[in-house]
Amino acid sequence: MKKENILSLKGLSKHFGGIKVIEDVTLEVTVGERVGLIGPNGAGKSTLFHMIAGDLEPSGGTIGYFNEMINRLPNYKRTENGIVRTFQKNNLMSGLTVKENLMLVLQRINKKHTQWWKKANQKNYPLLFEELEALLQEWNLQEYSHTKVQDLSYGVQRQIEIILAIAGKPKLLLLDEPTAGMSQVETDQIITLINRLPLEVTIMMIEHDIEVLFGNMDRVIVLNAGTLIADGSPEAVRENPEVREIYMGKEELANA
Amino acid sequence: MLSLKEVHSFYGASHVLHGVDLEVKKGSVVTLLGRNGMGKTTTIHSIIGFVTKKQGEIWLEGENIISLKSHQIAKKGIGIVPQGRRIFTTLTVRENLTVFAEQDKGNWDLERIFDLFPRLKEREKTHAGNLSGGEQSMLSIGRALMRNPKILLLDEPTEGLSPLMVGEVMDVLLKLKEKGMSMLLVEQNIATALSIADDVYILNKGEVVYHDHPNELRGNMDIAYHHLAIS
Amino acid sequence: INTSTSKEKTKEKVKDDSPIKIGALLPSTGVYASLGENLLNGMNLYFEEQNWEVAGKKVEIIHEDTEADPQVALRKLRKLTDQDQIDILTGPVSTAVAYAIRDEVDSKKLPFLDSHAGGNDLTRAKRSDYIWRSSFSSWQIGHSMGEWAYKNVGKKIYVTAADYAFGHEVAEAFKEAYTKAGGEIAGEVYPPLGNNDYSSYLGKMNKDGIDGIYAFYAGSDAVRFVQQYEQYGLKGKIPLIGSGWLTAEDTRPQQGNSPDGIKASIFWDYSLDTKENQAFKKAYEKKYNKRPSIESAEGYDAAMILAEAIKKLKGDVTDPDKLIEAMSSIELNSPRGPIKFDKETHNVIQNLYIVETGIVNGKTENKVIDTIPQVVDPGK
Amino acid sequence: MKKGSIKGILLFLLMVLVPFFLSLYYVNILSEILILSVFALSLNILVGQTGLVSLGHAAFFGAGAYATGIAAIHFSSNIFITIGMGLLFALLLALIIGLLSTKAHGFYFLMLTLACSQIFYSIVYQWTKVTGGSNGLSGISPLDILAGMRLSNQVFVYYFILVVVTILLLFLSRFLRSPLGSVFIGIKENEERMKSIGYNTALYKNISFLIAGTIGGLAGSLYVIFNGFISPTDVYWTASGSVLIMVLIGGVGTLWGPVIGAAFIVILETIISSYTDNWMMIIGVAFILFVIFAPNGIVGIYNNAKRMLFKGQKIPQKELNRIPIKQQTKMDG
Amino acid sequence: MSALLLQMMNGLSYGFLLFIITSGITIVFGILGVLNLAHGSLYVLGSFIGYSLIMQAGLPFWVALAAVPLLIAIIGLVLEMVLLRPTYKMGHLSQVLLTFGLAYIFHDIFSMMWGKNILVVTPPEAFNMSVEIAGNAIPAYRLALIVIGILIAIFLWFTQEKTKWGAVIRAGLSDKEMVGGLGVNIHFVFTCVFFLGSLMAGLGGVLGSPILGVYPGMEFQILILSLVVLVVGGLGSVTGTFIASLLVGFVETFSRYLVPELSLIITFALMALVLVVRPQGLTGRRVV
Ligand SMILES: Nc1ncnc2c1ncn2[C@@H]1O[C@H](COP(=O)(O)OP(=O)(O)OP(=O)(O)O)[C@@H](O)[C@H]1O
Ligand SMILES: Nc1ncnc2c1ncn2[C@@H]1O[C@H](COP(=O)(O)OP(=O)(O)OP(=O)(O)O)[C@@H](O)[C@H]1O
Ligand SMILES: [Mg+2]
Ligand SMILES: [Mg+2]
Repeated sequence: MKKENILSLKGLSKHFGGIKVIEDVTLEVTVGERVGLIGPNGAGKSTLFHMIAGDLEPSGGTIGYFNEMINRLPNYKRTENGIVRTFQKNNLMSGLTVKENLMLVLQRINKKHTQWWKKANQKNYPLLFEELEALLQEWNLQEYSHTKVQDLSYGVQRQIEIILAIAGKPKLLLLDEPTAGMSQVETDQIITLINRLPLEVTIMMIEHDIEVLFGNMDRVIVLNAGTLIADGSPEAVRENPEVREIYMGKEELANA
Repeated sequence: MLSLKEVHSFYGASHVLHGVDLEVKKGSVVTLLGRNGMGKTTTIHSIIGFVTKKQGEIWLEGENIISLKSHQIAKKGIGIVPQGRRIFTTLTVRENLTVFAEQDKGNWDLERIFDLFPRLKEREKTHAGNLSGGEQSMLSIGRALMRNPKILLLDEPTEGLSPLMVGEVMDVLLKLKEKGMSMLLVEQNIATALSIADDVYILNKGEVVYHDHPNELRGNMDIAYHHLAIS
Repeated sequence: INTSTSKEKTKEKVKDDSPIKIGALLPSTGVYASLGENLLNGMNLYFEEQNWEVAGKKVEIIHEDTEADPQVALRKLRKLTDQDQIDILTGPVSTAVAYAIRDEVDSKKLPFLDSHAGGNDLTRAKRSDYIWRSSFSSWQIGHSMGEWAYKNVGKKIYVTAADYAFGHEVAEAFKEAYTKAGGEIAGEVYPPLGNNDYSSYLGKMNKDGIDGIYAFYAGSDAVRFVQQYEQYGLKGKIPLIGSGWLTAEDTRPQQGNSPDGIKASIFWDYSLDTKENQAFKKAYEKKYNKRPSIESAEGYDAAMILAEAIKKLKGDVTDPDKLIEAMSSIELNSPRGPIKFDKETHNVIQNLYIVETGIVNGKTENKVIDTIPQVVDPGK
Repeated sequence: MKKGSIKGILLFLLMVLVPFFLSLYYVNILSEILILSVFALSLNILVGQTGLVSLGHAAFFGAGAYATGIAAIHFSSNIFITIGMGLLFALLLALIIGLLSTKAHGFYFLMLTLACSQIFYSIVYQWTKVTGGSNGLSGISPLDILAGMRLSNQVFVYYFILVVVTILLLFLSRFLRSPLGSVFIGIKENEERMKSIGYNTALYKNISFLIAGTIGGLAGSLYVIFNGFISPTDVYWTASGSVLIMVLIGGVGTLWGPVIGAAFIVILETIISSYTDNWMMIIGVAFILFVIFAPNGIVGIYNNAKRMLFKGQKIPQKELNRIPIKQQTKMDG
Repeated sequence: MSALLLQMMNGLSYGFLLFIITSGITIVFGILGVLNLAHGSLYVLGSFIGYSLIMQAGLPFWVALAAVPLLIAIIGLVLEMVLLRPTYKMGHLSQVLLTFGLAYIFHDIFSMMWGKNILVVTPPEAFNMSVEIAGNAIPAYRLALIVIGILIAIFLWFTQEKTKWGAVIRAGLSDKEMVGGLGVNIHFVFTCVFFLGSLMAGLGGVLGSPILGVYPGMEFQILILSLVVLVVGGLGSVTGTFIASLLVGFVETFSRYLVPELSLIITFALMALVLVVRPQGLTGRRVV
């Protein structure tokens, strides 16, 4: 039996003034799929994420989420419904500590965020704090718990960026270059954790690190100048001459 | 050309660099490796003067620049491609490239940058804040080149670039090296880093834990992984 | 708990030699700062002439800055009564302040001589046994010009005033008197207080078939209005009349020659040729090295009235009712002419003068051209 | 019991005893400080918590004050009914202004609130029949707490205000650190990201605005009960400016900062202006000294001093409380 | 018809007066990101010193017009270097508070030095008359202001748009540290901008005083007016301020003429309207 579609884009396009950044993209993603998204710089990958997450309004076409048309849904509602994203450029509550950043996600997931009558401390919210501890442990970040995000190194900030999304219990997780700026060790860690996510979580990931991408995704989509030029298994895409031409560097070609 | 002696750096009360020694010889490329949060960026920032609370000596062509302001340091011929790109979002692409340019000092000019990154030419009049991540990286590199520096500090310059572009950028860096430009390169991709380096330093918790010729490392990747994985 | 007001405590100090304390609630900052300064100068001048001694007792003025802000004024009033334990209160410039402190003054039975604030209601609906006014009511200012304007200026007049309670009250009083005399109001316009460009309002007034413009403006408004009245070509075409503040002693120097020909009604003017006024002017100029203004005269008069009342009581001001009693029956010739209190309304009864501005030795000077004797506020 | 709450109770008892020791003048000043504290506390919810720097907060003060005053003159002499009217009116006004202005950011927000409050000011100023125009609304008599119990005396008024302020502080001390409170802080830090992690920031900004506006209205109501009058001066933008300064000087985003700021300004202004006409200059110098040497306000000075004294103990260092006046919204590149 | 023409001229001249007054604050806020609440004070200081030079020392108007702005600019320079500089790293609110403190200090200096009365400067002899246009008298000085306003606008527009300076300053706004890293002394640039902004304030002070007069307390009026124009125009662009000045000038003039009761509200209503419809001001650019 074919799995249910979690995301279906039909004729999606985005224009900025005269510039056509996304042109007529049609795409379906089924529940639980792990989809990689590659393409040259400026191909429109991030723009596509912006539109799916509701941070940009499409110029044309529709975005379907399960069986619903969500074009008009504001971004925070989409997040509530399970579409959670990370940003290519760190975008955090940088004056707050790591703990406070994570808490903001955890309390919303647990529907505690409208409570105003008690202080948000361990005594009043033991469960939240348990979850928090677990997260910090999992990512090895206990020592930074009380550090302001702006005082962290770039790479650690990127980690927080990703944790914020994963902690948000996504159904559709959009990762925009999660391992950029991460050292080898951290990259491995992130990949492990992503792979450990429940199977029903659908993942779309933009990534320029070919090894990471081809090694972990079920399917790879290639975007060039706003249009889909390839869509298939990692192996198939890797062999695609057009993709090699516009995307891969010499080294990768040599490796392949 | 550039050498750091016993450099200690601080953010407020927190002590981040614990006596870093490092040398970039004229015309050579030094790469700085290390896990996240180990002090690579802090090292770069200490050199260019973004970090002001520091001790030790930083010698640039026979002059100790540790207490100079960053604009004075930059004027001495240091170019920087910072981490996170830090392009000026409210300026157009062209302005980003030209406003700080010092074209009389060398032969990088707008035309050559546009040849190198055709993408930027297409986006010439766009506000840089609207560029894609990779385009911003190109812009940041272009901006540094336009100043025709004697020494380049590159903090993960290839971040966000497609493999094809990474190749192109590395080619350019190699050519620059051939022409005698000195570089300090922070890079996460070890293979990329080693392909150009004359010298490798590995930082751990603000200290240099490994320093050798890249060939040694290439021959014995275990050492690298060993130093890079401990924390 | 110490809930008593200070008055009970002061009862004990009947016959000691502690000075009589007069609280002066006057602004020294904010928009009315210069008025407050002049009022205080006037008072200081009078008491200095008396060597700060009346009926054998020392007199002391305790000045507090109201900033022309009712909230601050009330705070300062409480300081004056509770901390300084003043015997008499005088001031303020702003009517809003006068209204704001009215209840507190009334309930504390503090004798209060209003030396400037002219809001009609203070001696009408908000009348209090302890509040008397030696300055003027806005009705007196506006009304006095009405009939005179009909007889001497023309049958059709345009009315303009700054858009605040006082401006409206003056304009109302003028309209009332003027229409009663038979005149017709050609139109009216009320620019905001502190307006800086009157060009469009002047354009509105610049109509054919108008005999005059009645304007109530003071301070910076008066300077700008009168100047722009000339610049936009209305001078020489439509006569301008108004209240004395339009061409007041301290505004005219800034207006250049523009005020030439303006006629205004006011209760005191520098040019008033009486014995008392000559003496006052001379003393004031000697002490302060500048001409007195309307407010200087008000301050001087208020001080004089208080001194007379104290004299009547032989220096014993501990009983507020007696003090009020003594003050209310005072009649005297002040620099502005004969004044007395209306026992019914507690407002002053005084002459109003029509002054005309002319040019003498290249500078503008006012001249009294008519007198409207002993104007009484109707009290409702 | 925790150290904090013991200190709080002691402070409360001290405040209760004040009228037994000090003269009425000081009691009145304290009342005024408490009222302005309420005002400053309310603004701090916007400025310190949500990062919305408003220069129009006096509108709510005025709304509460005028509604209470008018109700007291025309409808009822019961204190709760009249205060209720004040709160209701302030709430409605906050709803309108909030809907209009929370869409704008940073400096534009500041100017929008300024514009709205100036429009409110003009209405108050020109609607003479109802509000008394420039002369203000005066002659508001003391109100009843219960039938037969009248706040006829300044000391009673003081106690009433003290109780209200205490309740408000108790409420705020929980509220500001509650989950909802942290949502506001998140919005201050990065509104875009808050949306992306699933918060309807427009809604929360409006809620913050409503709470702040209503409590601002409460301050106005108390003010009318205390002084028996209200005038347009208290609605003018300078009033908004001075309450903003109280918050900044006291310590933005802290619980006690606004209270201390209110006390500081009132005391400074009252004392200095009795001695010199040039008090504005002295206050101006004080501002500048604060900005340069104590950017975290009086609470910041206190915390620093504490840290110096107890160097050995670990007291978490509070960093500069920077409030961004953002010029443009940003998004991922 | 002629009444309408007159109001048009009034709107135009008032608009240019606004532009001259507000251009200084535009430069400093729009470009430097410093909300200079002492702008009104610098303006008023210019007026007062102008008054002293022209009316008390008897110097010709033109001398004051040259000397005063320079003097104010130097005062601004000192203020920037001594007081403002330490606050750049502390965020915008600190500067608001600091410059507000300055405004308070200036306020008292004014009343100590020049008293509390309104003072007016007479316009230069050549312009101290009215010109007849289509049957309406219009003060010649106001016509002169229109010309001066146009010159200032061109000068500022050129500096901001056509020289590299404008771009450096905009860059500094988004990332000061990085500008330093590229070899530009951003503090020096900021000082220059503040110098220029103060220069404009002084110029406005001298030019405005024959029409508006000057008195302590006026600085706050000027300040609010400037802020309104600044915001309506959209922060930072000279073009925006120029358009906004004329717009506010026209709207105010005509509302006074047509609905005088509303004139108090109308400017703020205009500002609110512009911001609700276009939260970035008229010409503000939206960077997405
Ligand atoms: N607001 C905008 N106005 C104009 N052009 C824009 C805007 N936003 C994006 N673009 C353009 O759209 C193109 C696609 O951008 P996008 O960020 O989607 O690329 P990308 O595929 O994510 O590239 P990268 O791999 O470099 O991150 C870029 O060329 C960019 O310049
Ligand atoms: N502004 C700051 N204030 C306080 N601590 C800081 C600040 N910036 C960085 N740090 C700390 O300094 C240490 C070194 O950071 P740095 O940015 O130099 O690391 P890095 O090696 O460049 O890491 P990455 O690979 O993640 O970029 C980290 O522990 C970080 O938390
Ligand atoms: Mg991208
Ligand atoms: Mg780094």
